[in-house]
Amino acid sequence: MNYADVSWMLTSSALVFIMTPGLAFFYGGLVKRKNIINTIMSSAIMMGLGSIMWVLVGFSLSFSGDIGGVIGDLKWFRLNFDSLTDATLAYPNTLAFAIFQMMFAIITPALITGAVAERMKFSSLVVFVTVWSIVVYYPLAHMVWGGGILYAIGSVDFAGGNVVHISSGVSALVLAILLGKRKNFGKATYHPHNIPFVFLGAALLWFGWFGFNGGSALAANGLAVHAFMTTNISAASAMLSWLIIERIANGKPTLVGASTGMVIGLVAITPGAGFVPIWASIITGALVSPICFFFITAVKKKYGYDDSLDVFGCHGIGGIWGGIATGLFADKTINSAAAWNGLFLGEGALLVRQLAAIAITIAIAVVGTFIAFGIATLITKGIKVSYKAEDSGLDISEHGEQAYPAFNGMD
Amino acid sequence: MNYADVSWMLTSSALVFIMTPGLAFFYGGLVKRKNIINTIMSSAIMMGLGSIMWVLVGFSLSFSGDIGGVIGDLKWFRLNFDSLTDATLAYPNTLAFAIFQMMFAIITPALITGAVAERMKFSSLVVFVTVWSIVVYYPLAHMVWGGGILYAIGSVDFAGGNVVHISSGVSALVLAILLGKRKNFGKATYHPHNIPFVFLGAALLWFGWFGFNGGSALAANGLAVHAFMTTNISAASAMLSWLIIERIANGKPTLVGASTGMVIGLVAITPGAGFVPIWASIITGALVSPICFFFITAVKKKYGYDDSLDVFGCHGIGGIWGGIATGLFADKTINSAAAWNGLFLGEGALLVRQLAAIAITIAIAVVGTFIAFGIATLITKGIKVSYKAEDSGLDISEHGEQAYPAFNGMD
Amino acid sequence: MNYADVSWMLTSSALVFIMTPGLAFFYGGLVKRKNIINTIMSSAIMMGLGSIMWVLVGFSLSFSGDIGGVIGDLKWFRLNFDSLTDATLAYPNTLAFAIFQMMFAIITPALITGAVAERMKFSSLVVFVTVWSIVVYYPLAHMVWGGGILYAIGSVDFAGGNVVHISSGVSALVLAILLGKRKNFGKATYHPHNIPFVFLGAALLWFGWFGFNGGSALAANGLAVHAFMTTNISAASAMLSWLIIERIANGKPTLVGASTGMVIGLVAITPGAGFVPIWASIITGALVSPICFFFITAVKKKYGYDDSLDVFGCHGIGGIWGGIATGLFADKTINSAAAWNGLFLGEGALLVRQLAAIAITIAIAVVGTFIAFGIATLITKGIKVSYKAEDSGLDISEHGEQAYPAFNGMD
Amino acid sequence: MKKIEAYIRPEKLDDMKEILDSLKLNGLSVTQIMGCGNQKGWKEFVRGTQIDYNFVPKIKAELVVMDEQVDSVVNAIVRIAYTGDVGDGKIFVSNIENAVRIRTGESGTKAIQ
Amino acid sequence: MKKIEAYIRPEKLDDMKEILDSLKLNGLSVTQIMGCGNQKGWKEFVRGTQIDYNFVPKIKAELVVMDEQVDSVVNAIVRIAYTGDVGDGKIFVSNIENAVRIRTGESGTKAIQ
Amino acid sequence: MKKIEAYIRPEKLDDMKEILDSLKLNGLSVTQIMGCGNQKGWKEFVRGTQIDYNFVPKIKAELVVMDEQVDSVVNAIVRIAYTGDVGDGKIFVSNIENAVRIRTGESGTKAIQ
Ligand SMILES: Nc1ncnc2c1ncn2[C@@H]1O[C@H](COP(=O)(O)OP(=O)(O)O)[C@@H](O)[C@H]1O
Ligand SMILES: Nc1ncnc2c1ncn2[C@@H]1O[C@H](COP(=O)(O)OP(=O)(O)O)[C@@H](O)[C@H]1O
Ligand SMILES: Nc1ncnc2c1ncn2[C@@H]1O[C@H](COP(=O)(O)OP(=O)(O)O)[C@@H](O)[C@H]1O
Repeated sequence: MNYADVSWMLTSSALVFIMTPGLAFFYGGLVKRKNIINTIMSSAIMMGLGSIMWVLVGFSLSFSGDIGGVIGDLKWFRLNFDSLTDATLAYPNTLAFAIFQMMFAIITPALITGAVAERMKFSSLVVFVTVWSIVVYYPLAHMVWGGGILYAIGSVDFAGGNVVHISSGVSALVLAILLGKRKNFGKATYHPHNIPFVFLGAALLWFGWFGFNGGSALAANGLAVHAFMTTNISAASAMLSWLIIERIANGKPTLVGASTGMVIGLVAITPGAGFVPIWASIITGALVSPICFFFITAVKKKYGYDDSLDVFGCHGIGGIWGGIATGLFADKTINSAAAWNGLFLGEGALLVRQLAAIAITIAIAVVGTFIAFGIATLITKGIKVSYKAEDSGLDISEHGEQAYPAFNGMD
Repeated sequence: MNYADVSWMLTSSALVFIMTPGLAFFYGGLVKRKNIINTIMSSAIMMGLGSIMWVLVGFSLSFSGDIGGVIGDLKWFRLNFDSLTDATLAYPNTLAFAIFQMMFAIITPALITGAVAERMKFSSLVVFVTVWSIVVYYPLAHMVWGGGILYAIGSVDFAGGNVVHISSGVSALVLAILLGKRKNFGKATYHPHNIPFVFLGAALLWFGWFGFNGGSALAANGLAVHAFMTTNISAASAMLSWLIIERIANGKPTLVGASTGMVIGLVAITPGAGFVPIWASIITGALVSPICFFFITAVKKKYGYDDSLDVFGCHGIGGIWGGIATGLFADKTINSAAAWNGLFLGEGALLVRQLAAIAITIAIAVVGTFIAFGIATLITKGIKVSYKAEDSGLDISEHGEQAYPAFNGMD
Repeated sequence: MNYADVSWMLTSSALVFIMTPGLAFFYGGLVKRKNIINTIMSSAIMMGLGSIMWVLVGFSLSFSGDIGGVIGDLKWFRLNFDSLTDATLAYPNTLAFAIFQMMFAIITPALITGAVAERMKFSSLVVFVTVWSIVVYYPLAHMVWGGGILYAIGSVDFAGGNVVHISSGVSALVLAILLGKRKNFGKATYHPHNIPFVFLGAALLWFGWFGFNGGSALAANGLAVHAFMTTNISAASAMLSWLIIERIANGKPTLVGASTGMVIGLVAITPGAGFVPIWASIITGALVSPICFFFITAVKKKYGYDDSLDVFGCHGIGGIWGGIATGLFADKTINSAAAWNGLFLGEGALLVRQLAAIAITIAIAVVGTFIAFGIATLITKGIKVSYKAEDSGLDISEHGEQAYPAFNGMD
Repeated sequence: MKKIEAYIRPEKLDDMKEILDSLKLNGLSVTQIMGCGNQKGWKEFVRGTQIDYNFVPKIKAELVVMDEQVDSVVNAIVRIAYTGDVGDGKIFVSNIENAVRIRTGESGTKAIQ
Repeated sequence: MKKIEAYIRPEKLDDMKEILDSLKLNGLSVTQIMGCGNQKGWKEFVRGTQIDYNFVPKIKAELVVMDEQVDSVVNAIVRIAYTGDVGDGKIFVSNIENAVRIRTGESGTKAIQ
Repeated sequence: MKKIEAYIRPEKLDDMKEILDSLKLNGLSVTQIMGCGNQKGWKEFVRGTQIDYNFVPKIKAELVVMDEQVDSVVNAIVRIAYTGDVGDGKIFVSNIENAVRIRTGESGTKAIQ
């Protein structure tokens, strides 16, 4: 890592950092007015909790040593590895890498919280994400990027399709089902109360994603440039295809739709950003919208689970598609970290491994969510707020605050 | 381009990217509550459309080859130039440059949309910006930065005074006139409904403009540093002079005024940021406010055209002044890309060429806007919404959404 | 300074820039609806005023020459030092450094304005911050970073604990007392009217602070990486400890609390970010919340001064704690700019100097505030708005604008 | 004195002001409301899923006028608020027993003249 | 005709719509208000300092109905708005002298049928 | 029972609460409105161009009280809302035929005691 890389890694880290507040606005705008504080808090808490846990144990469990290909050890507890600040050290033994990765450990559990918005106790949520980080996130980060089994089998995941999106999306689904539905679910599924905030959040997510994917090259090199471009193109393509679907299906293109399209386009390109050619990023983005649209409108309706803000439909399904797309379109000449080309270049080996990695990720997420759910239920004696609290809104019941107290008449 | 340059170019690209959402908030806050979704969408759509068009044909038409000094060819269709990701390649044959330039191709058509806010059909707008990109933007980018005639005659444009601001500002005026006025124009010209959003947008624009101008040095060098400083100073100076004018003319300095001043200060320094000395950036900014203020309050009133958000008054006039100011203050010792000094250093040759470049840009913008307007009218059968749609607001009529649905009483 | 450093310094400058708009939203969300425009304007004005003053005289007074260890000279008036744009020059003789420092000169006076929100005349505020910059800020910047006496005695201040936070916090207290209370003070101390804006502001502050502290290494090196990490960790730690306090004291963790915790965690680590080890940043952050909470809830109540948005409680007290913490935890192996280790590593010399520096900073801030207050009172004939203006809100009385004019019923 | 309460389309608000001037009325108060009548609300699609909004935004205008002005005011409101489509709104008239102008302390019809 | 004004909890709004359908009423208008009654407001803590909010958010529903419908409507509202806790709200009934449907010009009880 | 509707300056809202306490009233509802009366709105300048706002923000306070309380309440409101400048507002009194407290089902004056 040279000094130009330091500059780019720090910039990328700052960019990934701003994604969590972005997510808070993306989610916060989508909920009812009386629940925006709680929704923002659910993401914001990770900025504190995720950082401290990462420095104490997370980075070590993810990147120091290896226990059975599944998790690291605690040798780097408190980040006490040698030459802490030597910016020229190779990965992963460098603080810049620890910072960059920390931002991923912050946002991933925050993603889950969208599925349980408007009805989960805040204290339960805090316990849940703490346990989930330990039993799902650190192991997955280790398996994929820390030399664990998903790396060993030869699957690739450039910036976190498995680690970040499939893991959070699947966990979101499981947790949403375990938690149960909102009181009025079905009657009034959605109530985006502030659509400009939804767009603000989506725009900050896109902005930050340049660091998320571009920074995952871990250097200011051609690969970073390439990933930057594929990231942008997939987001653009998915946004357009979502709007076209809306135009056809419902007559009118919406801003919530455009924002959703952007985000799932970014999700879909995450695993392949540094592996697939630019033309493939157009396809990856163009197809993620119909796939997710189908899950959100048809599958969710059919099974009737209450994934409040479609975390499974967007991140779970979008991430799975992204993992598959990487297996279809990867090109070794772009990044030799892939041992095989994708199916479109005639090799099936990578695709098989991508599917295996997805399956393993899903399994870990499901099991881990049950564990974290169980512990949270025990410690906080039930994880759901009362119907009365749902009625008055979680902002009042959980935080004693109103987002816009002047709204009804006070100055 | 070395690795430090890669770091800076990617950072600059991300900064320019965030300007389009910034613009969406700047414009969105200035319109009526019932039109903010449509106004945001008009900018947001370019994040999708502009990206895809750029990768497919835009970059190639702008930077590959040369046809008559007016436009490039399609050899780099789909960005298939050699050594795609070689970060060390010289400009323009590098993906980092293509990314950086893409962000300009996104925001420029978005600027126009402010002039037609609150009354243009969204489908017509989509057709318009598509055609306009092809007949106005790519040619101009080619002429100025791709070795075309505006380069050949020796005019200079550091970061897009002609390509971005004059082109969009003049086209905005023409389109606004062709489109016709809002129903209540004159009665209630303006209704900024959310001034904090206006400021949020202006702040993001200023923030992003550091990449816009600073990145136009195409390297992390002294010229980038210089352009960064002149950019900041012109914005600061214009903001102060606008507030002083307001204080004198209307008694009170406003936040819409401060935000407007910032933006036109940024516009005015765009062509000269890497050519004029710092002291000249103070003057460039200080004078752009009275010039634009005069156009917005007096000229617009006199002629009675409905340029909803003063795109012509801000970007057209501000850009023209910026081009002239470059001819006045340019200093070859700052950037040898200028073949002559400005008038203040005793040479008139540059100023003459700047004026010629402005005139050519205006001509292209006018003609191109007629073409794009004609095609949009044909395809979408008229480009204006009905009076009824104006009444109920374009958010409902064009997108079936309300920005703040809880506003009137729903939770 | 090499090209990688240029890239990082420009990026950091842009990040610090966005902190001032961030502050505007942080403060703006905390005031009543009728005062948000005025509150935003109080920060925004510095983006203009602070930039121009800096280029004309501020940078010179801070960094050119030395008069009695207290202030610089005017030799670099208008930034006319040699080799203006030579990016490779050593500090401070480089434009990149002047840009980076400019952003600090913008935000520091803006911090003060939170203490006088909702009742100070805007014209008086403009005069006050102008004078204050000259009599407090430039001297302090010179004393600490320009080779003046605080540097000479051997105290350290990595990114502005004294220069930025103690100076503004103490001045805020003095000015708030001189100005007098709001009409309804005591009855209705606080009225945050838009808590999502408070969080938006806090998030932008945290984001920008990576440049504030990380950039203060003045290079893209290991020290920048280190400061980036300590910054993040202290913010995270303070956010968590504030929420724990709220949970214990009032039963519920709030988003205003989380946002406040973030900001004071960032304040506290500012002087020590490049001096203390990571474990110490956890402690620095964890302790700043109880300390500030005590001052805001108990001390402020006892003395009854009206520091509207707790600038003294957050920046003054947080900055003092940060200066002390640096004296406790500094480690010479991290940064040899510290001549001694902190008390925890067995040396008391640094702590004594930190205390002396704090005392000197306080003295300068108090005296300077009296001077600036006196001049503002003279020039603008009283600095407080009438009770009637307080009633109708400063947005109308000072700026003739309403933030959300559609709020009550107009579209 | 009578109070006239008119529930009308929001976009008609601008025209209400003209009524005041033309009929030389003294005052008017306007509230944002959500209404539901023959016009049954509208549908939005959020991520492809249909949401029914039962209530549509309306404006409620309140005017207290003297008895003899009622008819002309009601007629004037009908004139400006009419579009012929469902959702044009309703006007209700009720009795006001007393009025006080705070600034002067005047009461009765004097307060609204 | 009578006007029924009900000050109820915001979360009960969704249920109000059902009353319309079940009682075959013609219209309803809803306003956001801040209320204060036996329920004395609530406390918030801002940075550890207690703030008293005197007013709690409520919904005001206005329905103009025919005389014979008053009792059934009032009873229906009581039924849906009841929780038994302080703050359930109040219903007021007053007289309406005339009504006009803007779209058709009909007046009297026809206007609200 | 009578309903008192007071259209007052927004900044006077805080003081309204005191009336409740001092007169031992039972409840109060407040709405944000836009008003227009002798105070003819105000001008704003947006980018140097003058915009006329016809309506000024006001607060509408509604109190239902017993007949014998009307005078003292009206007087109290006049006292706190008075500034002497145009725009102080108006108070209207009308008749309420019945009241129901949802929580208890009480009706008539009992409902508002
Ligand atoms: N009976 C009623 N009581 C109160 N408000 C009503 C009543 N009927 C209608 N409204 C109000 O008038 C608005 C328009 O009514 P609607 O029935 O849609 O109009 P129309 O049938 O005259 O076209 C409604 O949205 C509601 O706010
Ligand atoms: N006398 C009144 N006049 C006007 N509004 C009232 C009156 N009494 C109560 N309200 C409204 O009803 C709401 C609920 O009243 P409250 O006294 O808390 O309910 P309850 O005693 O029936 O539980 C109040 O917030 C207020 O909006
Ligand atoms: N006739 C009326 N009907 C309804 N509301 C009124 C009427 N007259 C005044 N108002 C309300 O009272 C407010 C203040 O009235 P205004 O005439 O400005 O006060 P004043 O003349 O008493 O100083 C207005 O903004 C409006 O909301």
